[in-house]
Amino acid sequence: MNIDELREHLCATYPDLCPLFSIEFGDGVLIVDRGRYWSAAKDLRDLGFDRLGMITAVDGIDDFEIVARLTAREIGAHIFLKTHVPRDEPAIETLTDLWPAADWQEREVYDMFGISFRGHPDMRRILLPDDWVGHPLRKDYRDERIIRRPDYI
Amino acid sequence: MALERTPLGDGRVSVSDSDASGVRGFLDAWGSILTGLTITAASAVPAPKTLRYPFVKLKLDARWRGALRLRGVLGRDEIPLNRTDDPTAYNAMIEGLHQAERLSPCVGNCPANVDARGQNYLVAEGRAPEAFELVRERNILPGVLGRICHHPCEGACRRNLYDEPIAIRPLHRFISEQFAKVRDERLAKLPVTRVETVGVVGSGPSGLAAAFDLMRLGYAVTMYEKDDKPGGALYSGVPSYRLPREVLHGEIDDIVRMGLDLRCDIEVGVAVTLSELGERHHAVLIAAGLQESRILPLPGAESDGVRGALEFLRDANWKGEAGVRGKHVVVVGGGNVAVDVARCALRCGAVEVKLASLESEEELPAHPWEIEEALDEGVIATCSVGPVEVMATDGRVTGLLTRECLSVFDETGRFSPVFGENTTVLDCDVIVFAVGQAASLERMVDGTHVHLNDRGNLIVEGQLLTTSAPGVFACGEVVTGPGSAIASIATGHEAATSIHRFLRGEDLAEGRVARPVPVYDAYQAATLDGVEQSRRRVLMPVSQPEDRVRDFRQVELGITHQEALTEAARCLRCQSEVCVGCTFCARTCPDYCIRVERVDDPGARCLTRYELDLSKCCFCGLCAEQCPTNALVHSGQYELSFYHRDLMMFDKGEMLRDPDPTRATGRDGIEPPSCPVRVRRQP
Amino acid sequence: MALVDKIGQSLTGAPLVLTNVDALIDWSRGQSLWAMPMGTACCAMELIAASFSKFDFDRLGSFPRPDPRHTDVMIVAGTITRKMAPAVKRLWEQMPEPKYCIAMGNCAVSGGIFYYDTYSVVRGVDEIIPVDVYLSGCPPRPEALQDAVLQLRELIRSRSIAQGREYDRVYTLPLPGGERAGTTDPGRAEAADVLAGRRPKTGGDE
Amino acid sequence: MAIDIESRTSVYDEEGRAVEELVLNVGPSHPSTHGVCRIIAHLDGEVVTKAEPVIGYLHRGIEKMAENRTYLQIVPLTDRLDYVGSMYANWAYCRAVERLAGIGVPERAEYLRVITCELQRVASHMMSIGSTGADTGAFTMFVYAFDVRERVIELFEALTGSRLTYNYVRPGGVAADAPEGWLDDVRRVVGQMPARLTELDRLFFGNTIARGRLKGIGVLDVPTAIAWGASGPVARGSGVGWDLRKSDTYSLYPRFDFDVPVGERGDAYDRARVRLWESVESCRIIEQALDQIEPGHVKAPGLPRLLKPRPGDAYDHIESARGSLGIYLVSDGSPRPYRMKVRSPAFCNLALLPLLAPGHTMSDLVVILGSLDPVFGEVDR
Amino acid sequence: MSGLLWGMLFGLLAGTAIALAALFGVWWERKVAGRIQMRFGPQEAGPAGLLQTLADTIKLVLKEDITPRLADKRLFRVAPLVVFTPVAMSLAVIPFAKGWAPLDTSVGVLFFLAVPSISVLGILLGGWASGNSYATLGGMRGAAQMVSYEVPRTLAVLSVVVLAGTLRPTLLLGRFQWWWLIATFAGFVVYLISSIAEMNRGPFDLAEAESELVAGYFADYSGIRWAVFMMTEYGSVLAASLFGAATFLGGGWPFGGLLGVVALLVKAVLITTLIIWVKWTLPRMRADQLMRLCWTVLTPIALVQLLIVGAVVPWL
Repeated sequence: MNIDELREHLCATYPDLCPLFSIEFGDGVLIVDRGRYWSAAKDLRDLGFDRLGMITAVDGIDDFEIVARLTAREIGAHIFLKTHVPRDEPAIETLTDLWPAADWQEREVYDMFGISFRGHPDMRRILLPDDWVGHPLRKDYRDERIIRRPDYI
Repeated sequence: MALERTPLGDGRVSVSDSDASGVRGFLDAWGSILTGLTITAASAVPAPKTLRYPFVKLKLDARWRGALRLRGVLGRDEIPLNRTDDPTAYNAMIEGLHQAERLSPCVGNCPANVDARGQNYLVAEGRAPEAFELVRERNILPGVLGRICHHPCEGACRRNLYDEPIAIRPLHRFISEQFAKVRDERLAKLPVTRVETVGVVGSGPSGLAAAFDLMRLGYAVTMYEKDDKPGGALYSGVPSYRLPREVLHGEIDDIVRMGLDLRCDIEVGVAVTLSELGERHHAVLIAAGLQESRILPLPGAESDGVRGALEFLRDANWKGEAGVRGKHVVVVGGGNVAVDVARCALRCGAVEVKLASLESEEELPAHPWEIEEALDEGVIATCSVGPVEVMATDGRVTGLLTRECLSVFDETGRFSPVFGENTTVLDCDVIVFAVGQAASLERMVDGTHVHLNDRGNLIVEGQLLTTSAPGVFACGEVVTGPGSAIASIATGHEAATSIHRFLRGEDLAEGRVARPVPVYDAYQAATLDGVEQSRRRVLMPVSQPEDRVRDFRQVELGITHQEALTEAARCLRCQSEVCVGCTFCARTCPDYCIRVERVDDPGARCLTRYELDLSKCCFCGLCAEQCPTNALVHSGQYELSFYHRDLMMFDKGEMLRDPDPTRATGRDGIEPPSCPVRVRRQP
Repeated sequence: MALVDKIGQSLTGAPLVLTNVDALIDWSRGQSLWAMPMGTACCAMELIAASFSKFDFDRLGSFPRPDPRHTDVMIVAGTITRKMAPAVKRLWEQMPEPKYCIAMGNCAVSGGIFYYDTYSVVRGVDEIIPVDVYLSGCPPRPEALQDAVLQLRELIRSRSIAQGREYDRVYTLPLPGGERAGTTDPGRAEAADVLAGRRPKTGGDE
Repeated sequence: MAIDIESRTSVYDEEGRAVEELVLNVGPSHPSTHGVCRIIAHLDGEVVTKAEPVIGYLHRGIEKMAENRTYLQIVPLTDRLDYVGSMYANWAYCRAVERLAGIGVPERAEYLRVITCELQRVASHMMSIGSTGADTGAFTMFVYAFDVRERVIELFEALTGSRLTYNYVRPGGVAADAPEGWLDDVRRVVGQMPARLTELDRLFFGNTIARGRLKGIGVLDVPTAIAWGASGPVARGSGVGWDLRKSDTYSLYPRFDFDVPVGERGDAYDRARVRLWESVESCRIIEQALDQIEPGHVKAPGLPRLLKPRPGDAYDHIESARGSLGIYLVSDGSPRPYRMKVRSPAFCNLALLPLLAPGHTMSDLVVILGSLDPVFGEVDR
Repeated sequence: MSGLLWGMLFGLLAGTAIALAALFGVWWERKVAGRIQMRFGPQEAGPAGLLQTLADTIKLVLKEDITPRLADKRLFRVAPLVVFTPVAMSLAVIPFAKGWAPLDTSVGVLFFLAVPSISVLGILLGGWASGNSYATLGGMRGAAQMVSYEVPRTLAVLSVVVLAGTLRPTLLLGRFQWWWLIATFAGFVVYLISSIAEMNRGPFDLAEAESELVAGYFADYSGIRWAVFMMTEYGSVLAASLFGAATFLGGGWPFGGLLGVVALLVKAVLITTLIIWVKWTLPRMRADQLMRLCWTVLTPIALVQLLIVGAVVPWL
């Protein structure tokens, strides 16, 4: 199935997701509201997206963008599911109940960005020590132990 | 069964296997243990593959990325200059450098392989007259080419990768200006050491180049020019706002002072025949250039007001008046000649000048900087139109009927224009066709063994530049067709080599190499974000468009002495194996482990600091890859144990240590070379 | 400190005796440098390669033993993060004297490529334990590691047992179990935490 | 370290009987953790009741570092992600950059990428199989497998100038063309390889003790493998024929004829043997690539030194020795990426350990860990 | 009194012999393992690296002797001796030549089979006393394994005893006939395998499994105490090889006198090499597999072997 067929299929099944769908670099991108995130993920899973490749976040200064990449093995399509999480209340539903693969990945997002996932079975740091202060991949992370490499092109 | 693979179809193979049971399984099990014992025993029998390290050392691969070392450093080491005493050996030398990957891009991409790198080095060292002499070996008219060259060297300049290319062409002009000040001291007549003489027909750049090479080899050279002044196309075709005549004739005068016998106003074929020349000289070189403009055979092309480009330029250049004052001019063509014509027409007082070119604006064959200047001056570019008919009333031109052109080249890149339906009429009084030139050699070769082909061109043997008559050679645009001055000069040098070999009775073809030009890819322009102003290219000042359209004064005003020194110092001296302190290694290093500092006093430039923090180096090799000079290399050294971390800070002295495969010792016992104290020359 | 070192220190006034004894002891110590492979990252691959067919550490009498109690030289091969540092420190403490340390690779020497911009890397293992030989490379060749062992041998040879060993700086990474964790004691408290449902402290509390 | 924390405490089972439970701390420096992983294993006698991996001991913040480095300077960083197979991270990263910046790659460069990456697959799998041998005590197997790996490393050394951190694949091509005679060397080495691999098959996978140690250990069924996002030999060992080279093909892989080895039972044996036969298939691919490769450029011409992709994000992935390795790049139009995320297959596969370990003995725990083949540079990043 | 003196002298001799055997054994193992792994092994110290183990020993003796704070200190210190002494003692009954053994006793075979088992205690003690889970696990594994493998080992040796009709090793050596080699071949294999298991060597080195338990029961020992453990291991290899050569391979057969002693030593070295070869070829078994091998394979074979020599051979 190519990406256009995927769009048609998606639009036919879930008309409300249709206007949120776009194509970038050959992959489908679906940007949804925070409230629709979990249900959209569920809809996509029902559509055949059985593999959760990755979940990550991007610090967009004003808010965080959650990026989940899903793959439908049978139809050979990939899709990005994106949503935005406000900075002052960084929390969103977990996807572990849909794909257990989200378990560690969401812990990593929590570790690096401080976004907590509601309903996650084991929401704690994974890479950094438990007593670490701050979330390093946030753009406003400050740590006096970091020596900045001089900016020099 | 054990160790089986079963195809599952669909390109999949199952590697799961199962054990046998019962007695068979028992035997399998013990058999597998015996198999294992056999395999290990079999491995124990042959001699081990071990390297006995401290005693036997592995020969490392050439690419092994060991500790970084510098081969040479600014202020201590001279860079090699591309010069030979024997001009016929120059090309082979360049080829040798090319094979050894030591040819700098600017030299490689110049058709005549002018040593631009050496020029920049010498200029930065404050030795401009020497630079002039170095350049003159391959570029007989540095001052001229410094004004009109299309500088393929700058497109390949490594500096394009980082910011902007070196201003090689303006530096040519600068060195010629510097040389002019010391001309009387440095010019000497070249001794004639051989009995053979050579006659050269035409005094254009290619003929001069050949003559100069031959004079250096000791031949007496006589040059015949049909016009009253020498210079060929440079004199008749190039407008003087680009090339002032005193510069051209000054440089030709230098050659005459070195011993060239220049005879003007002698048209070969009229005043003297080619056969007579053949009797007078041991070899004859035809460097007559292209004399005639092509005029498209359109309906109405014979009307009054239709002109050829060469005639037009000749009028404009020699008389400063081309009969277009107050008129509307359309120039047909999109090449450099067309642009020249258009700009001359403006200077000759034309009210409005339009370029009518077949190609679209992006495809115009003229050099972009020329087009830009022309547009600045008020030339109107009408692109993607093909001329259909010259409209005339009473035999006088009133306009040009054109048709929309959809595409010029087909998929294979061949010229095959496709026209659309739309037509427009360009109203004008004068139409100048700048759509090509042709040689007119019929009169010259008449009655000789020199043959022309059907189209009136000389039949020339490829790179050897021999014609169908022995002892008669040809070079320049009669061979290459319309092209750049520097490409003509390149053929001149080749012709000189052929003539020399012919006169010595040697095999002409032996060891001659044809190197495709350009050798290196040109670079895309770099993004200039984050580039400090001090690293940018010097800006050639030009006169304002509204001023310059009024007369034929030079547009480019030249750069100052200080600017020239700074600009030459920007040169990266590619492949010279001498570090210039360009800091690109430090900028590229992902670990920020290199510190470079350099003193930039003109005349006493010196790398004062080069430090490598070996303890941070990640041996990725990006710095050595970036190094334009190849001075920074990975040595084969890998035994890098130290008793203290501070010893891992390699300073300039350690960096310059011979990268032999012995152990690094840190810094003890090595005196870093200090900067030589040089007498600063006064500009 | 080993008994012999104590004897050696008390015998400082008797150089004649010591010379021969020194030579023998230095020979045996230098000849038998069993390695504690503290391989954390890329350099560990070269550490492994060094003891295998092509390079054969065993020729030099050196081979890796995973147990710190049996080893003489800790080869720190790879990046040491803040989370890892206490473990390295404790392993070092568990090694019996005389013990040596080779910092293999630039990460262990100074943080190397991970010196700048990162928040979790210890900039050189000599921030936590004393290092005898620094070996640069990213990663160094196995031969380079063998060379480092030979250099360490030279170092051992140059030291008399009478001198003992001086560390030129104080290593103050705090450990949960007190200054000398020559025992397995402190872990128990952590384990009790685990069992009691409290989360284990995973180190890195600098 | 091995001797880090441990405790014996009485806990009570559902019926109120006292059960001696031993909490054994494996790692972070343990000979069989393949790097720096710590596993808190709860043992009932010798049987593992719960195994909790604690990772992050090699978390070096590469993703953060990438935000302050230009696109070219990140390539050496990606070398250090999966240090057993540096080529993969190089390639995945460069694919993402090429996608983001719209750079085309010359065909010869693609061939060289395929050849090096398949060689890398052999080298990486040899490390994995060898350490499976070492985990089960067959140390000589490790040595033999490493010897095969060493042959590949020698080739890489001649090609790239480094034994481990190659920095070879670059945005727009590869760093340098193959030196003269290198492709012939590859052909020679690869020609000898299948025989050597078959011998390893007989030595180790045919051995009754090894079979006893590996079979039925850490069984991963297909639904779990898919749901937990397993990829690479871990998924294929369970019979999931998910190989990006075929299922989501990229680069020149459609041009080659090769099989995908899969397991049927999903145990440690299948996973390890899949790796061995994948290496043989890699040799087939390399030979085909060597037949097809033609002279040409190895770098996209005229590439600027400083890449500045337009703002946007791109993800690209390749099949590494450990599974689908993806790089997600976000650009804000500056010469440095705004965010780089490494989708690490080893990270996802390692998450399966708590599922697979319970019920097996302590001896099997290290085998299961080894069969997941984690490389902690990539797990922790 | 003379017995005591003799005993002390023997103790000294046995200690030296084991030390020498360990020196040679370690060197030989490293050389053989090296060649199997396509490398050289020790090379630098002395000719062909012969002095390598000497250097190791001197170094180990001079190393710091750490007693962990949590260890049961007395047990911790005594455990290496408890392991070492029985193995040294067991050497006493080896019949080096026809009619000569350091300790010529009528129950010599039983002595040899029984006394080394005492080192199980030492292993258990050492493992427990270290206060370290790995060591404890290793000690447990070692104890279980050694106790189990007593059975097939004893049964295998019994077949020779039955043939010879005596438990006195010297006599046993004297009565050797060449066809015993064939008749007791299966017994020899079982003896070899169970001996390897007894001495905790690969593929049965679960107790010290490097990849699982780091170093097993001696994980917390350092310096000379650990050296004693290592010496014990090579002492047992020596003892098992010598005893196997003496019982199953006929000692000095077919030579007598001094040549016979040399022949015995050569056979012992060959058996040692075989043990090393096996260790460096095969993977390690798991505890349950080890037990299964013991009870379902080796013990029945040993029994069948006993049946053959006891019930079938007399009928021939």
